[in-house]
Amino acid sequence: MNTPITASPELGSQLITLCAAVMLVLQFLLVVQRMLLTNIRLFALQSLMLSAIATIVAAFYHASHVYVVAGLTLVGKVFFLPWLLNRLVRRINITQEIEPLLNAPTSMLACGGLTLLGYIVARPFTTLQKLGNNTLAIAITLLLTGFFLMINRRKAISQVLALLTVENGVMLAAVALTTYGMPLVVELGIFFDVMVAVMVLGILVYRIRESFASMDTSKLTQLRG
Amino acid sequence: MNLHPLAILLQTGLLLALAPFVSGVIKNWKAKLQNRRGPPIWQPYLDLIKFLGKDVVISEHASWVFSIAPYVVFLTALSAGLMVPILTVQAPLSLFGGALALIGLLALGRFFLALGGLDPASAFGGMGSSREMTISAIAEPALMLAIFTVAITAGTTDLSRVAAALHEANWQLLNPAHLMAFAALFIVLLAETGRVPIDNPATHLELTMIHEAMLLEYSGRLLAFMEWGASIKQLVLMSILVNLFLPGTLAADGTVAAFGLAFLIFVLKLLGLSAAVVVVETVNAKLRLFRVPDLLSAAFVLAALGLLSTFLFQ
Amino acid sequence: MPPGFPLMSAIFINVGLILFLVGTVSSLVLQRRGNLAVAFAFGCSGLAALCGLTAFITFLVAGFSRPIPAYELFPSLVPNVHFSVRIDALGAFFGMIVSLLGVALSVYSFGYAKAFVGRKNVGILGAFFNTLLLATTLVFLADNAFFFLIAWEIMALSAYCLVSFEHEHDETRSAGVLYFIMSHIGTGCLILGFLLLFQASQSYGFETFHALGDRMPPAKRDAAFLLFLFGFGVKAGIVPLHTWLPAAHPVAPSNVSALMSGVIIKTGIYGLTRVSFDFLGAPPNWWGVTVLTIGTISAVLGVLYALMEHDLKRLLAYHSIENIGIILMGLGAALMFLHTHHPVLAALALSAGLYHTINHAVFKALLFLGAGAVLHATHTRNMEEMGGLAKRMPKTALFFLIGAVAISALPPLNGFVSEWLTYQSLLQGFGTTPSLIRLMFPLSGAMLALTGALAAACFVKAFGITFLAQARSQHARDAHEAPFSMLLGQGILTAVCLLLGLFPVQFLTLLDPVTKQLTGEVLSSKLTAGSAWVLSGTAPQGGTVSTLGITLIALCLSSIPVALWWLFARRSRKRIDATWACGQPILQPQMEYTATGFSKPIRMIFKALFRPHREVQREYDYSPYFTTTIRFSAHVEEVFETRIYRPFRRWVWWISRRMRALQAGSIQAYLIYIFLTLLLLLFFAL
Amino acid sequence: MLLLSSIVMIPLASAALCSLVRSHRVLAGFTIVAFAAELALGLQLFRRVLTAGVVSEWNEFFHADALSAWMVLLIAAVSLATSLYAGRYFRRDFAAGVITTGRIRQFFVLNSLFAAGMFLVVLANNLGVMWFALEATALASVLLVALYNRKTSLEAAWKYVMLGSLGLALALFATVFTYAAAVGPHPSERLPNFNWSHLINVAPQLDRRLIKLAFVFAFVGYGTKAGLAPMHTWLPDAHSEAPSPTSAMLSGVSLKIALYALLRFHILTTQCLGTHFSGTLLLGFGLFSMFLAAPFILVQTNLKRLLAYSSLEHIGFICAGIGMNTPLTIFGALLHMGYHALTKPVLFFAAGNIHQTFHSLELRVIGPGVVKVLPITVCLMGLAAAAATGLPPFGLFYSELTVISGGFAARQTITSVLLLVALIAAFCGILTQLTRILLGAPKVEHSNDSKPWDGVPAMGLLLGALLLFSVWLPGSMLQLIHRAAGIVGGIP
Repeated sequence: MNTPITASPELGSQLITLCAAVMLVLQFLLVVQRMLLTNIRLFALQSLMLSAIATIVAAFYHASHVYVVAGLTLVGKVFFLPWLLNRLVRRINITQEIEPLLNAPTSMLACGGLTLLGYIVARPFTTLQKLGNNTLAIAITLLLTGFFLMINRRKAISQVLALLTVENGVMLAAVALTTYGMPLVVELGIFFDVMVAVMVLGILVYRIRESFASMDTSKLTQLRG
Repeated sequence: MNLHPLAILLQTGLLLALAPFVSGVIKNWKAKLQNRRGPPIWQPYLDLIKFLGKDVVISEHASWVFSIAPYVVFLTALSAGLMVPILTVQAPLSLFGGALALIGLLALGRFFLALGGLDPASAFGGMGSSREMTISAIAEPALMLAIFTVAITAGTTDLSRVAAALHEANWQLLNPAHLMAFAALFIVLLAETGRVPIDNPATHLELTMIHEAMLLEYSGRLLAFMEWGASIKQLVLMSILVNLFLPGTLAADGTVAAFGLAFLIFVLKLLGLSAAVVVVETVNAKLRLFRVPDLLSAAFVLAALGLLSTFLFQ
Repeated sequence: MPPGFPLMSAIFINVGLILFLVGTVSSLVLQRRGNLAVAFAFGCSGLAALCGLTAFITFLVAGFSRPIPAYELFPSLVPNVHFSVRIDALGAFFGMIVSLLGVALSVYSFGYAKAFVGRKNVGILGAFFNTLLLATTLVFLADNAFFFLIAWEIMALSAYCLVSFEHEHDETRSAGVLYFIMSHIGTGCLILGFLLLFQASQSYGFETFHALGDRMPPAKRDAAFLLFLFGFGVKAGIVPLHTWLPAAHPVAPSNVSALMSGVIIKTGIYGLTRVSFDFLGAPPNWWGVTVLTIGTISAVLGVLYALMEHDLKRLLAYHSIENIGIILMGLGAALMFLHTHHPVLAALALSAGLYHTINHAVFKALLFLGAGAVLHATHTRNMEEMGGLAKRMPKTALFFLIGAVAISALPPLNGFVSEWLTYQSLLQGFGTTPSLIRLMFPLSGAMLALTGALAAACFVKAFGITFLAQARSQHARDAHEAPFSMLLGQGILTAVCLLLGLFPVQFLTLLDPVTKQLTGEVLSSKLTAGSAWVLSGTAPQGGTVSTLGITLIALCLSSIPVALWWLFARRSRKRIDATWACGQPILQPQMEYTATGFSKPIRMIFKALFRPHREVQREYDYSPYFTTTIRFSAHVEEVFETRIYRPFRRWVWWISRRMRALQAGSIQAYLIYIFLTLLLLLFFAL
Repeated sequence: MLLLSSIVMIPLASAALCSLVRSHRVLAGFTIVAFAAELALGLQLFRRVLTAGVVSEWNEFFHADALSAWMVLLIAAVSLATSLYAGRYFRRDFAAGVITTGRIRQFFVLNSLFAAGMFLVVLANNLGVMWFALEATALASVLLVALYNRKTSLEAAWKYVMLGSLGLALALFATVFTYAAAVGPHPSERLPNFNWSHLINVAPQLDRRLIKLAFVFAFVGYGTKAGLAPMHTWLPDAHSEAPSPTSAMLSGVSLKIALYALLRFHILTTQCLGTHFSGTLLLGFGLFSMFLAAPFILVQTNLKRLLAYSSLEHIGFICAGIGMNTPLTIFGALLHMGYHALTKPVLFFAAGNIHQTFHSLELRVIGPGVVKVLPITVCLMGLAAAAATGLPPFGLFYSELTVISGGFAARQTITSVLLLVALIAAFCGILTQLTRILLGAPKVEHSNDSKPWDGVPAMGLLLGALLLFSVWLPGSMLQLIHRAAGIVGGIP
């Protein structure tokens, strides 16, 4: 290991693991929580953890450009997106998710299974991850549970949220696996993409709400065969 | 080998002369067997002459096909007859065609006969043609298979060569293949010449007649040639039977004596066969049309057995 | 043979091909000006066919048994594809057939297509007519599998467009689709077959395919044979792959029906011959047995179904199936003889088959042209509405009658000659093998006899009901004779029928190169007994026949009736009078025998096959004994359609409908698909 | 001159310009000029690549090899045809009052962005940038799909964007894993080089398990975007609801661009793990897509969905051809890409004309006898359909036969047979359906089309090119495709 490390890497690693674990917990809460506004807040917190991880990486490993990532995440995913979604929710005044396909206990069970799967998938790569333990596992779990969340929810907004948690998972993986995150240009590109994506989704959600008088995506079944 | 004009003329004359005689004989003997006096044996000759002289009445709906049909029937039967060995092993026209050509020519005649039956737009003619074509169609395989049986043993479809081959092979008749083929051909003969139990040449009852139904609208010389052609066809088929299955007696050389002898024996054989036909016609009733296939398929099976036995006993 | 002779025919062929192209383009360009388009299209096709005819006949006369070196029609700019053609005896023989028909049909079409001018776009008709002829010629000339398949598919495509020319009728559209689908499935089999050869030889060239089968593993060889049998069998319309044929041929314009029944289905025969005699090497016994069996079955069933038809063109289409069967009998026997190493007999059976191929092409085309003329005059294909046409269109009637006699294999016409050859080969086949297999020969011979007799019955019905007696409908009553060009087209084919019938020995010399190429034997010398006018079976003392002789003798004998007339009937008069109508005042057309009635005995005898069912509706005023009107209709069941094709089609639709449930519109379901795929692959990967 | 960057910039510029003008004609004019220029540049690039082998700019930010050049050509050609068609198409829509000027401008802007994104995908050297560009195309096309703002189009757009961005998230995972593999086990101060041109050289040294995992994610992710079954479910919805020009773009190139991205990973994987793993996946899912498409075609009730499923079948064929992984099959597959890109837009344009005439896409409503109403459109559509079902003399017959015979030559007999069976099944479906609507006599009397030549230039351009290249493949183009096939086949 020829990595020049000044501050104690263990500490950083510990902190990162902690934050990652918190992200996972938040994800689980998202799965069971049905109030939309709460969901949005939970997502904001999750993103906050993500930016925290980025900051830690930047601080402990002198990767100055990762600060930028952290900052962007903070601005975009902790403040801007939640604000945007809040506005949307208030505009189309829908407060809570209708009954999901699977009820809470079952979904918890399913997510547990998916977590297990995430660990199985990630196990071969434990040697590869430089920061924290099992962050990769958590990242993959975030992906799978986010996926599950998308399937399980019927409101357009909560599906968007689920998609965003998947994005968080990607970021986590990027940080966890690759020390310094991706090249800055890529990070920026990805970040702005997510922004645009959410706006597009917002527009669509709004239009759907207008023309269908509902946001229940399971009602969108005109196109068949 | 080449053609002898004399032989052709002779055999043509023989066919023309002998054909009405055979039908006359059969009519007469049948009557006798049924305790009737019946028409004299030469009655058919008188009929022909009478018909030839009479006016012709043609249906208003008929077309040219109606008027040419009798000549086609007559000529095909006649030229088919020239391919059959009657007095000598060497048939005058065997070079121009054997069994297959003969069957073909008879079929051509039947083709036009049936058309002639349809042409006057009467229901009877159509009925007759339909039945005629049906029966001949299901008779055909038996006929062909029987011919094949003989032809295979002789290795040729040329009737003269077949006769010759059987001539040399001493007394082939005991060969089971030949017996069965003979039986099959006999049934086919009954069918082709419109005899009981397939058809009744004597009847004019609308729903039972077949051959007569087609002739219903014919008159005068057209009728004459139709009748004559039919009887020639009957003679041809009979002489195939008698000469292929009892060939021993055909004239070996060209001397007049030999010819005379052969002629006498030939006539005797014909009379024998006619007697058989008469007996069959008398002791059997006419079959329903849809029972005829059973009889003919029996003939087919016989021929097939014959074929099988050539296969087995070689 | 003079040198540079192949060059000559090559030049002629190129000119012909170019003319076909010119015809296509010009008739497309002129489609707005109907008559002009007709003139250009069929003028070009006629000339082109004439060029082809000269080329192929000169080639065959010169007797090149070995192919002349292949040359590129035009340089290909796509890799692995070479538009190279070569003329060899087999290709030339079939090319001769297509060119011959091309000439007659073009002449006929001048008058026939005029009827469409203004009603439909004749430009399209002419264009695809030329394309079809072009593609078919190229099929016979192609020198590699790639080019062959291209020509083959273009042929199918243009045939489809011609079949659906009158696409306003639903029947036409569905028939076209059925045809194209089955032909495409067949093409798929051909592709696979050729690819198996390609796998063995790493090349597409027909040169390299020659006798390739001997170097292939037996399993693959048999697989290739079966694939080819299926693929070419679909095109040829063998039972049970025939269902498209009676659907597609009748609905096409009659000149096209003639072309399809005459030539297009023969491309299947060509392919089968090419493959099994040229490519696949020494055949195992079961190939021949299979082909012979299929041939026999097709012949009998084809004619039986034909008898049940009262649609004139469907009847003719079914007869194509029958005749394909007869051709295949010859080919199958030839394969069996090759297996038992009797090259001469193989040559005999092969030439029987090929002879029947050209015969069928000629008289079937003739009959379809006749049917076209009748259709043109009466605007119906239903024989029950015809009758009495012999008086209104005598020339057409005469031509049709000659065609009917020929197809019924009656002497002295060409159908008789080729079936006579088939009989001869079957007869002598009995001696070729000691095994029980040899019983097949006489039995299939008997079936051939049955076929012939039934065909005769069928054409008595076809001609008798259509042309004889009195007209059954107003259409038939005001029918009129066809225009000159249509009569000329039929006349040409009639003349060819007579020539092929009366001068078989002379024609057989044209087949020598083919038999030499495929079996190594030259036949015509062995087939003449003494004089050049007598045809003989090859065996030391096989039968002999001389159609010309029979005709002459019959002519001589006709002096007898004349003489008798002079003797007895000089003074007798001829009277026209009404037919006896059982005492009714006048004979109504309804009292005539109908086509359905004519074939009823056969329907009853073979009811196990036909499963006939009838509907009778009678109306009466006061007592059921005095019926005022009675309506009778009889149907037969087409076993293959109802027992194989329809259930299969239903099954496919059922499956497809079921599968649509996958795309039910719920995004959750779609997400689940992706999710499951991901999980699956994760397991697969780790 | 900066070739690659200008290729990416020109569409952006035209997008910017389009956002300023209002006149429909000017909008169309701008895009036509722009894409004509693109085509010219594409040919230029094609020449440069043939001579230089690889072209790169901005210290390798842009990077073009034979494969990219081939793609650039396809995109440029299809975009040009689309902009040729779009102007007239929207003018008719506007006249019919189904669409506002604002939306029309929106279309032209987004269309240019869409194209720009695709150009960036094929020219980007950095896998991350490639991902970013692909996401950009996805977003642009989503708004295009939703352009008409009908209920159904919104539904389609929603499904498209959800599934699409989910797939792209997965693809992003793949990118991250690849990057991790590039970083390697020994983290160092300097950022590792994440450029394709670098990766492909170090591929054999990369961590095998990571690459494998990356490929799985890339396969599902980019596969979703490329419409491989069973991730294809958004495809028929989007294709049928988008305005016809967009459907043409989606089916003509967009699917193939996603496939291109997938191929990059495939190449990497083959370099690292050998051909077996990724090849098998491509082959299996390709075949699955083909066999899934056939029954849906057979019982389809909507014209554009029918065409969409046929695209699914073609994509499946291309994947299978590449998956068989012999030089001949890959060559055939790439060629097939090209021919399909020239064929499918024609069908969608024709469908557009039919839609505007009959105001419906339901086969039942269009009913029999379109040929009587729109003779020219139907004629061209028939030709294109014949081509799409692989009938000669069109090139797809040739490319299909090449792939299948390649399979035979490589003793992959069963696979080839399956391919052929699927092709025939699709043929039967398309023939049955199109005959049902195109031919025959119309049920109700439609007013014969007033402007029969609408859209003919675009269709004529593509069909002409198709016919030309069916009988004449220039040696240089062959060389290009062969090189591209070499790249895909892993021959450096």
